[in-house]
Amino acid sequence: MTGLRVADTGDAFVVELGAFNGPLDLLLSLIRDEKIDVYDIPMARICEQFLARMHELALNAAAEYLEMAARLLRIKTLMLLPRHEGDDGWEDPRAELVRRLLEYQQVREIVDVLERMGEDRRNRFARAWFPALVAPPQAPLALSLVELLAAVDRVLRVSREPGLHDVVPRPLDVDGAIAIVRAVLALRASARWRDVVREDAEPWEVLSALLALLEMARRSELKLAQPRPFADVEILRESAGQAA
Amino acid sequence: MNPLAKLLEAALFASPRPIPTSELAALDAEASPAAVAAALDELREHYDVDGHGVELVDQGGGWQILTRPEYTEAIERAQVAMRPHRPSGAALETLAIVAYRQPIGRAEVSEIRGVDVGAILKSLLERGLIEVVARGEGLGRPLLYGTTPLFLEQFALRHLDELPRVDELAVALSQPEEGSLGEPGHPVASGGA
Amino acid sequence: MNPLAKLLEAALFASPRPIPTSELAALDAEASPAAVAAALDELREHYDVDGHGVELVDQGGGWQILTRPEYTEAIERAQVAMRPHRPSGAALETLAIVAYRQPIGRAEVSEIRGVDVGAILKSLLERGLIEVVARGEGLGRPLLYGTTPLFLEQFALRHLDELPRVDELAVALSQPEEGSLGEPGHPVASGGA
Repeated sequence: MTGLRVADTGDAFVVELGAFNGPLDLLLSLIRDEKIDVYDIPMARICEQFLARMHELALNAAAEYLEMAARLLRIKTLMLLPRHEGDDGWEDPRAELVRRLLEYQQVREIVDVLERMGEDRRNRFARAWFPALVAPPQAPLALSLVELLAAVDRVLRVSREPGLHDVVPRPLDVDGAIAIVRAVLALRASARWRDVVREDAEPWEVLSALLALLEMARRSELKLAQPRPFADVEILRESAGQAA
Repeated sequence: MNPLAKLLEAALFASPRPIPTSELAALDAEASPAAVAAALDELREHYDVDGHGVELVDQGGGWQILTRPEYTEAIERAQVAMRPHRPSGAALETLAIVAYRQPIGRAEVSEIRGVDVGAILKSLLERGLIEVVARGEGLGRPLLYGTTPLFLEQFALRHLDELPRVDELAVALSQPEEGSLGEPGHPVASGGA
Repeated sequence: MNPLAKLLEAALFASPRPIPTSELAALDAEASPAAVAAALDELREHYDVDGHGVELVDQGGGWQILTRPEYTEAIERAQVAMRPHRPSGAALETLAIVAYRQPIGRAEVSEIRGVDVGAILKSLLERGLIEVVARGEGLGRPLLYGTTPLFLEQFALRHLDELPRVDELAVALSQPEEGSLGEPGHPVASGGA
């Protein structure tokens, strides 16, 4: 295999992160290794190589690589379709792939520049000490009411969608729910969900009750138990002495 | 300056805290304690004799380079004199949401803007334009923000009621944009927070 | 050194970030732009000729005092200060695309890189290297990103213009208007389309 860094866990994704930045990166490295002309990619060979490397690097589960593999196979199939001599209308099925590869190659070139410049900068330290007396200067803000109102207008236009301005969410009433649970447990040592939440409870009431139970369990005021999977949860009164 | 003095200068500059003499010696394994002391003397003298804006001081458990006290005031004053900087659209939108929906928490503002506003709220707090006015109900009791008197002052508002109501916005916005900066009768911000 | 140079030195020492010339000028209301430029020259020359461990550089949108590279290793070895981590290849690719195509949305960046960049954009946002500069047209009004002044600073750039132009890159595109990255973009001043 190649000199890739493989994590102890054998996690496929870790391998991928250490080796390639994505399917285009893998494809580009294949093209370079095989000394292939980007403008005339032999699709059958590159497909085979791509799938082999994917398998070798355990990338079979990564959606982005799978998508690229499917794309390559499709182009390969299109290349096999018969075309007539002198057919002007024929468009090379590889054209889009070539464009993307070249564009990606540009990105890699810029990355080289950024890497060099970033390295230069990382070789120098800026001032790290902040004397307590002197705050670094900060320019005041130029504020205008018209601009503020324009911002309000922008916000309104952007967020007019699903009722952000019409719906006032009902706040949860955890304290209220806690009072209900306490009242129930004052009467009996154990209770069920239905004893503390009404049949026709609204979502905010259900959520309040749930948070109340969790909060009270945290404070060791009660214990939550489930005798077996999918059984009703039992709410048990915790005697004061048992509190953790 | 001799090479050791230059190295010490670079290290003192880069350090977030004062450096004791013993740690300074670790920068150059070859240097004797006497050489380190001599280099520190050279550096201190250089700053003093050559007339620098900074000086070398031995306090807080070690050596540090500090700006000279006589420049503190000018640096602080510069903050006020600086050309005002136009807030970003993101900052204005966040401020607008807080102004119209106060008291409001970070989660709600983030939801309306579709992006986390934690950093922007922090900078508005630092600018003194918003403040924590309450804590919300429910899980974690989130901090709720509202605008400050400085907000009113900087937008030349007497009261929040003077902000146009949402249904009057179109009218308010149709006013000429030119008036936004520096003209009488129009809100102008100046001076640091 | 002349008094203005000393004042500028003190201010530059006090700031961990680059300070633009305009803000330096605000330190002394009497000083002409020419005087400020001359003082900066004097300071830079002083550090170079006198042999200091630090130097004055003009990058990242302003002036900044930085340690000279030859001292980095010793400073790091003595654990006086730590160098920041080298960004990952994925982060650099994403930054490169945002720098050249700004304002640009997540979908477009993902398309060019061939992988989803949601998590990386988030981490670049958190590190202050990119910011939301506008919202796009169309469905959901996607957030559009651009680079920040901190990006310039961390890559030792004065302006985005200092990045190579696309026609200077080795890879030529057959249809430049269609597929190319375009020139390094200029940061968009404020949000709101």
